Amino acid sequence: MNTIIDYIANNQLMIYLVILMIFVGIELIEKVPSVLHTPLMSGANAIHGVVIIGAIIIMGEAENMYATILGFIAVVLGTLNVVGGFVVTDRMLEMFKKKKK
Amino acid sequence: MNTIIDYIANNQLMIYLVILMIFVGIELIEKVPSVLHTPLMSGANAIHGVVIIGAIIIMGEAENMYATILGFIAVVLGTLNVVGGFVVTDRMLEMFKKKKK
Amino acid sequence: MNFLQIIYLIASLTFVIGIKMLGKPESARRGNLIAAFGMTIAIFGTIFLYEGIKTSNYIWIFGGLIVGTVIGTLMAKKVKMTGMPQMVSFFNGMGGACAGIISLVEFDHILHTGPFTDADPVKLGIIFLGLVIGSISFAGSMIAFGKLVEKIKDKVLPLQQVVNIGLLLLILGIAAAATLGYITTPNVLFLILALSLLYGVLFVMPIGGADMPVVISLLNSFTGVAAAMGGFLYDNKVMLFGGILVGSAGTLLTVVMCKAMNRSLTNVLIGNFGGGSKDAGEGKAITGSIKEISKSDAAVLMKYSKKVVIVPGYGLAVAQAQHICHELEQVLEDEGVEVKYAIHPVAGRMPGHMNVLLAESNVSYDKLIEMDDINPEFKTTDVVLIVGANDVVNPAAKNDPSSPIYGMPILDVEDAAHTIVMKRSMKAGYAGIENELFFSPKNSMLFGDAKKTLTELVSELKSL
Amino acid sequence: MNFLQIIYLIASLTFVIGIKMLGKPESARRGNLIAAFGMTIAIFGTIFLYEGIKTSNYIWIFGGLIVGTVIGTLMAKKVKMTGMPQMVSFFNGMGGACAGIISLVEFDHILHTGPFTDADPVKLGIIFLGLVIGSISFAGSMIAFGKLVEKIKDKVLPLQQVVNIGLLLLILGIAAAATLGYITTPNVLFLILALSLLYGVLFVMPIGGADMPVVISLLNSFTGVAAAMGGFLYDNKVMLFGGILVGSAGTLLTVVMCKAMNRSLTNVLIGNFGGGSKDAGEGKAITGSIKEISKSDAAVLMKYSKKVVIVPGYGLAVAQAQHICHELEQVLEDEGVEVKYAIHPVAGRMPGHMNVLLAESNVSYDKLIEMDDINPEFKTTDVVLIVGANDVVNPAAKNDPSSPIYGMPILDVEDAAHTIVMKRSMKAGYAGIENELFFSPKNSMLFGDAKKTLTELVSELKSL
Amino acid sequence: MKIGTIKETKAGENRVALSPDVVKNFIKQGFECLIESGAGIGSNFSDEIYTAAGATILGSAKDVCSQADILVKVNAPNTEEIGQLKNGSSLISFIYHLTNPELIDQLNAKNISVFSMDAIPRISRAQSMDALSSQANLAGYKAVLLGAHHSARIFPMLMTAAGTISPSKVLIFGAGVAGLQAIGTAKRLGAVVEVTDIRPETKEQVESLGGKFISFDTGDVKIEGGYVKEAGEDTLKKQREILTKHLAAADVVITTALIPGKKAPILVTEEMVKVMKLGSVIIDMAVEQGGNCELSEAGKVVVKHGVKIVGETNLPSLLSQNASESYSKNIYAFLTHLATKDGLKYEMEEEITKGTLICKEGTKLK
Amino acid sequence: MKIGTIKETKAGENRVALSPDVVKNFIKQGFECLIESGAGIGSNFSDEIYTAAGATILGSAKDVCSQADILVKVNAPNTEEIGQLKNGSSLISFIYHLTNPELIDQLNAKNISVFSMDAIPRISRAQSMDALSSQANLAGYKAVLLGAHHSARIFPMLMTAAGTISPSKVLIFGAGVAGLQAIGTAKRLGAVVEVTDIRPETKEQVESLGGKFISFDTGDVKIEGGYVKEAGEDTLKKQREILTKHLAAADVVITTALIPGKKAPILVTEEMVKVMKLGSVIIDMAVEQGGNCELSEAGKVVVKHGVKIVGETNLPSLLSQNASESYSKNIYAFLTHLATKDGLKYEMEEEITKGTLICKEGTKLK
Ligand SMILES: NC(=O)c1ccc[n+]([C@@H]2O[C@H](COP(=O)([O-])OP(=O)(O)OC[C@H]3O[C@@H](n4cnc5c(N)ncnc54)[C@H](OP(=O)(O)O)[C@@H]3O)[C@@H](O)[C@H]2O)c1
Ligand SMILES: NC(=O)c1ccc[n+]([C@@H]2O[C@H](COP(=O)([O-])OP(=O)(O)OC[C@H]3O[C@@H](n4cnc5c(N)ncnc54)[C@H](OP(=O)(O)O)[C@@H]3O)[C@@H](O)[C@H]2O)c1
Ligand SMILES: NC(=O)c1ccc[n+]([C@@H]2O[C@H](COP(=O)([O-])OP(=O)(O)OC[C@H]3O[C@@H](n4cnc5c(N)ncnc54)[C@H](O)[C@@H]3O)[C@@H](O)[C@H]2O)c1
Ligand SMILES: NC(=O)c1ccc[n+]([C@@H]2O[C@H](COP(=O)([O-])OP(=O)(O)OC[C@H]3O[C@@H](n4cnc5c(N)ncnc54)[C@H](O)[C@@H]3O)[C@@H](O)[C@H]2O)c1
Repeated sequence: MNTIIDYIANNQLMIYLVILMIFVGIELIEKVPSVLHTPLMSGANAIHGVVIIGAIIIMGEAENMYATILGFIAVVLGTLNVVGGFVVTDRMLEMFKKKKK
Repeated sequence: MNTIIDYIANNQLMIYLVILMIFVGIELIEKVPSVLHTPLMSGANAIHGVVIIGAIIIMGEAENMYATILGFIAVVLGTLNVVGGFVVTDRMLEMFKKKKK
Repeated sequence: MNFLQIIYLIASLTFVIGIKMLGKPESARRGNLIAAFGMTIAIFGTIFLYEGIKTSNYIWIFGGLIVGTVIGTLMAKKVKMTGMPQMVSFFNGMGGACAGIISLVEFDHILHTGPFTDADPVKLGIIFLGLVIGSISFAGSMIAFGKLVEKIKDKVLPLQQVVNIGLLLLILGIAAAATLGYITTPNVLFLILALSLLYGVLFVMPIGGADMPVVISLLNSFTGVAAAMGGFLYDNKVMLFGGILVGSAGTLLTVVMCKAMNRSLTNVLIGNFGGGSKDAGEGKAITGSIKEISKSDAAVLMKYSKKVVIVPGYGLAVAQAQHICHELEQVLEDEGVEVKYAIHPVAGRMPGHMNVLLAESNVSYDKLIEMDDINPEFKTTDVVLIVGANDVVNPAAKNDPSSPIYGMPILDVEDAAHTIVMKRSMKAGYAGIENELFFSPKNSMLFGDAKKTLTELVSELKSL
Repeated sequence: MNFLQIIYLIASLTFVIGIKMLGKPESARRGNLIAAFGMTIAIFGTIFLYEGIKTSNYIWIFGGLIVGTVIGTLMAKKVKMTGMPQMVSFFNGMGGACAGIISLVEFDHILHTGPFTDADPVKLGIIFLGLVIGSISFAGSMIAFGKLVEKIKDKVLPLQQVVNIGLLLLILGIAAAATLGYITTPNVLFLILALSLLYGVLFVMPIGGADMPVVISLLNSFTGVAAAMGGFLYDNKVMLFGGILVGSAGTLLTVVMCKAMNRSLTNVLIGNFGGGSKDAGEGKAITGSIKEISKSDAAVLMKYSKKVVIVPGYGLAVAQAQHICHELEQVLEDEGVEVKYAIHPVAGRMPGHMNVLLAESNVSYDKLIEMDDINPEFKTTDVVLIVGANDVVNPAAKNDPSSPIYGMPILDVEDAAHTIVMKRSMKAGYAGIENELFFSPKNSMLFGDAKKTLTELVSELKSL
Repeated sequence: MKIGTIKETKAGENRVALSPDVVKNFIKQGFECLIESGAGIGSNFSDEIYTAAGATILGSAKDVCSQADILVKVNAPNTEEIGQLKNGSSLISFIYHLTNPELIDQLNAKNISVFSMDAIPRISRAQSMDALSSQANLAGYKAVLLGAHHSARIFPMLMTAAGTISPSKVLIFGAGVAGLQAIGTAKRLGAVVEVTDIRPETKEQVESLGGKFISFDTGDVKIEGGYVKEAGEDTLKKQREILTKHLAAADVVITTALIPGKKAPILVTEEMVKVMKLGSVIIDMAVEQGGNCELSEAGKVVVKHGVKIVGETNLPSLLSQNASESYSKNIYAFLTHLATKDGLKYEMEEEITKGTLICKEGTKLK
Repeated sequence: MKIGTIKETKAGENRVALSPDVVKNFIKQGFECLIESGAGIGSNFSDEIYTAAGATILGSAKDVCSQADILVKVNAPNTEEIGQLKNGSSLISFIYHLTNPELIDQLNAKNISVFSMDAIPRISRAQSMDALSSQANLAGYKAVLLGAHHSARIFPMLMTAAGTISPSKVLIFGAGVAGLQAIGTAKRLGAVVEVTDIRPETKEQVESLGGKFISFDTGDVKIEGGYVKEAGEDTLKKQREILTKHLAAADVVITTALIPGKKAPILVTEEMVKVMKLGSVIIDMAVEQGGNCELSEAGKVVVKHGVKIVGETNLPSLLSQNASESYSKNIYAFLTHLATKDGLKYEMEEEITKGTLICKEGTKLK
């Protein structure tokens, strides 16, 4: 129990941050028209492609074959996620291009 | 310039936190019906009464007369802010008590 | 201590949740209570768990708490509904003063450890900032309070804006200089205090009474920032959190409030000084002062009423707003509000004009009540919504023998608790005469084309 | 390095702002671009500023980036509009795999420094969690992808739910044991990997094809959490931020999507397995599969149309929805959409039923178009909104000589790009026969009472 | 005080000046009400209903006239009736004193105080007494129904299996009280309504009822007290030109244009009738004052150039029950304004009294 | 092929079986159209309009009858007209063959193929030929207008300075085609509408038009092909009881209840008329089949017990122009369904042909 409390207290800022982020995430999605659900999902999908940064780091730090190969794959996959994600989202959103009034 | 960057980098978490809080604050207020503006203002007013905590701290730590007197005044004023704030808000919100349907 | 951090975490969350809930009529009250709960645990947590609080000082702490609670509760309970804004302003000022005092004491602490110029400039800066903001907030709030209780009149000095801006720059300059060690006398603190108080007074002094709520909201967010300074000072998360939250939410709220009044913040702060009355139309000279109401306020007012009477007039016909008017009626009825139409015998431009109109939109005949039958009912009516009618609710018909409509029977809408007049301007109706109802304290104006306004009102009602 | 932190801060903000803007039709596209910009600076910032990146590895990094970019762009550009969901699923799986691989490599790093049981258990736990979540997300997404391209059929094992939950507990148990040092063989990593992949497969396998978007959204938020694990691992704020944001926003989005489909998340995940068709009414046996549309989708579809034709029928009269129908027409016209009514000669229950109705609500006569005149126009119509009509749009009148309405001329609504049928159920109309229009791929059903539904549709349109 | 009314003798008149409801009100105020037997039958008020309301039913007009302190009527009394009136009593009815000078002389001879209901000033507080408005209102409704009745086409658009029936076009001249009610009624029935008036401010009013206003330049029109005082021949000519093409499309035309005390302006000439469609209908509401249509004949339906021209002179009488109810309420409001329990108060400076009092105890005032 | 029509000879009939628009369409299809001079005048179709549409105007009915391959009419021909018909030609009109057996014999004698427009089956694809519906629809509208015309009260509620006029109450018996249109029209005019029918499914339909449905137990009602086949005396009695109080409040009553081929059911007895208000109006749309009201008289307006009972037998004819247009469109749809360029195709198994063909070339089929 105490360790948990200590852990929480020591990582307070992080916890505040995580809680606030969750809060922001939720707050952002409330009241989104459902026609935007799919693009939003797709956009969010692209954003979690930020995992590519991890891939770049392991790739960049790679010293052995194992890490190099896996790192390379990870970079490719991560890029796929990021690039594909944003492009697909953009294409979905084309339908909103026509603006009237 | 560099010092600023360093400062930012060193207090990253804090900055994230502050930015997120501002974000949350803004996000929360958007689209509030204007009849709630006054109660909301009043509620927010009560919440910044959290400054009482500072008053309690200086009061608690007070060692000399100056600090004691000022501390005491601060506690009273802070309490006024908190208690008065919440009570007034509650009274304002009485009009929404009647719930139908 | 660690446990205290968790309490603070929880308290911080209750603030966010509380403010969120305050944004919806049905949850607002609970939101307030939740935030109050968080505040309570934060306070008692601090008293009992904060390291450094001397038990010998408990007496002072609890004494202060009790004194503050008793006075605060009494004041808050006694104030009349109409006096709420000044009460908020007052309490806000207390918070500002509290923040200022904290800075004073902390500066004193620093002085005890040596010349303040040796201290951490960040800490020093924070202390000065807290003092400046807290003092401005205090002084400004007090002036706002004075204005609202009508003890203080609006006053504009020559070159007011220039003076204000200059003073503010001066204060900040002194504070910066002291922080960076260019000023060494500790008395600089009192100079800053005095100038800040002065600035607070000058800042609020020229602003019109009707704009006070906006100013209070702004001062409110100032106090929030001042509290956040305390949070930085003590590395106290809950103060930081609460303060910044109020600072940001309060600032946006101020902007939103301005928007709801159809003005810009600069407009409130700089332009349009002076009296509260507003010339909304190109009509005749207006003597009294009128009050505008926003659509969402009107919507909430009606939604939480028991009985609403709609008075249709020629403007309803001109706007061809009969269908949306019927829709409004239905939305209100769905909310459990009793809705009736008060039909004046000569509303419109032909006998039975309103009947033709409302029947077209399928309003049931039972809801159309003749003048003689509805007049006694106004006393028990919460809101009368007057849609494009004018002469038929003009009290001049009863009070002013010189009026061309003197002697014409009218709808006694003034007997109701509130009246809302929906029309495009302050222009007169058929008889070409002014309507003193518009200036009645119970009345609010909702300017705009009847159809458009009703449509928006219905949307507001549905989104509540 | 510090500069990188600022880049990360900016990138994090672009993610929040991007998601916020994605929530509104008019800003969605810009929002996506903003987030993409943030991502770009985060990536290049990392490459050039992150300490530890060996320039010798740049070739691999840029190689990977180029390969990924080319493939990703091609795939994303080539996919048809209807294939979007599977594309998202595919990319999501890639992200999951990436997260999994990071865990694999990091575990390997740990092994290089000694037995993994000596490592920081928090770090170890994070690595395992990243692996588990990433793998589930990868495997699940691939299955979802397979289902959407119809290569994989829905399959429910006996005791599917029990097996799933058991497997999940087993995985978590093993991971926990390894973290706390009760398991010492490094191969445990591969066990976890294998079991997680299996779980991902089993998790998605039984879920109906129509529910895939919800599942993808859920897997999407999983990947977000997996990315956040990476953030913890490297104490990398932008990964953390992006990951958690997607994790929380994605979870809520999943819930909201379920709500929009009028179902609960558990219902999607556990109940209601099987085919995509839905028996929405107590009508006759349904053979094909129908598609429902939410009010907000319908609203957006119409708002962004050039031309909408409303086909009123008997149900409009029963619901007495003529006034709100007129309102819908006006709201759309205000948006610049051309709106017409297609009046079938025998719509309703008496000759001219629709005329009586629509004239009552003041619909202009010019907007009422006879069947013969409107039929050629359907080809250029974006959306046909069929309100409480049934027989008059039943293609059986043209195609099915055995039908009692065979030979009756009908409105050729199928020529339009989309049709939306608004009625309360799948029940038949006057002629008592089924309507194959409802099962057309171009058609969506909007179930509910016409008046209520139209009212909500108008609200949606106004709030867009 | 005794208020009496008798059966109207004018041909085609079904109205009566006191309705049972109003009788009840008068009695509550302390008046006595005398009704000639059968006076209300044309308005569906039987003697029994009157008796139940508290009225005294008398056998003949003479009985009523000789006893009543105030005789209320719809139309001005004829010579015989005047003869029966109690000397020095009061009379309230439509008089149209300008066009009936010898009537006034007869009444003066009997020392009758005469109030004319057609002279109620159009001021706000007199609206409840404004019988011209109340009757014109009903007439406007009835005119549309008569138009629909005489037309071989229905008013609304109907799209049916047997093809689409296009809506009838109704063209209304004059957007006064009658004209506006006609717009409302014709719109209700589903017609496409076009309206013209020489008072430009009526445009907004017409549109407030969903009608389409046909504007034209109305340079030389003089308006006084809400009424058109005079319209120059120029304006009328311009109007005719513009309206010819609208007439050609119209199925029903309703003319309501009156200039008080003058011959009604000719708005539809024979030439214009000729352009109209076979079977179209003109309801000339101004026929008694000479008609807005050149070809209309008072009291008759004539077909000229294939157009039915209806010259009904007494439209309110066709809605006798409602018309009587409204008229008696006007009378009631007027009398309660004028009367004290002891008699009428003649405040000669008061606008309503001043406007309506034609003769006072033998003196002709106007 | 030559299609001809002649002026209707039945008293009070203003309709004509071919409108100029339909003539145009027939001619486009390759038919020839023969019209008796003046045949369309009752419907506002002059000979010139027909000529412009491409028809051949012939001087007399005889000329048309002797030349036409197909004679279309509204009402069944009289003996004289049958005598003029070309031997072996076809006739299309309302026949009511069950009630007119000797007519059929005469036609058979001349080898005429007879299609009866009143026998169009009520199936979806025949809706455009359904003349009973198209005419009943117009009749429903006209019945309301007649009711309003004969009433001394206006339909809508009006709140005016001269008091409030309460809305008229309209009570409608039968929510068939005519009844529904009557509801719509009466609602439009602002009346409060109550409706009763013995088919319970009509409740929803009535409400879909804003009417208030009066329900009662309809145990022994038999329905066939959309029509009421029979209603037991029990039901009718129950109905009368329940409706008496509604009748007492009604200002206008419209009865539309018909049972095909039978005498119309009595819905309003003399007793019930007695409870009605002075001046109220009954429009008996079933008067030709004996009437739904005991006191109604075909072709007359009678006042009984203070109630005006209108026995108009041919309501569509009062809207002759629209009625003729609709009827001719029905005829057109029917003929294009039956005819090839060389003659009529007699597909005896086809439902519409089977239903309408009464005699074929001298053989009586029904
Ligand atoms: N009923 C009759 O028989 C009859 C006949 C003749 C005269 N009158 C006279 O007409 C008057 C009737 O009284 P009333 O109260 O119905 O009408 P009113 O006194 O003429 O007032 C109508 C008001 O509606 C407002 N309005 C006009 N268009 C509007 C729109 N589109 N949206 C919102 N508001 C609009 C106008 O103010 P804004 O311009 O500021 O919007 C105006 O002040 C009486 O004086 C009566 O004596 C009646
Ligand atoms: N016009 C005439 O003269 C006439 C006369 C007699 C018969 N008919 C026949 O009537 C039919 C007319 O076709 P139609 O397409 O207008 O009507 P329909 O085929 O009868 O279809 C009406 C549809 O409206 C829906 N509905 C009923 N109440 C509703 C409500 N409150 N909200 C939303 N939907 C509602 C019903 O579906 P749910 O129950 O699922 O909601 C029903 O399927 C034709 O078959 C025609 O032959 C016409
Ligand atoms: N006290 C009141 O508030 C009150 C009551 C009733 C009427 N009024 C007013 O009195 C006025 C007239 O009412 P009314 O119905 O008795 O009018 P009316 O019968 O005198 O005339 C009918 C209409 O015909 C129009 N007209 C005259 N000549 C015309 C021409 N050549 N072409 C076209 N139109 C022509 C007039 O402008 C008028 O609108 C209106 O302003 C009305 O609002 C006021
Ligand atoms: N093909 C089609 O789609 C089509 C076309 C027209 C009519 N119809 C149907 O045919 C039916 C009858 O139409 P109609 O107008 O010619 O009817 P109708 O003239 O035969 O009868 C009128 C109404 O009177 C009612 N009625 C009979 N006895 C009654 C009684 N004792 N009390 C009260 N009401 C009584 C009947 O139920 C019917 O509704 C309806 O179902 C109608 O929808 C169908």
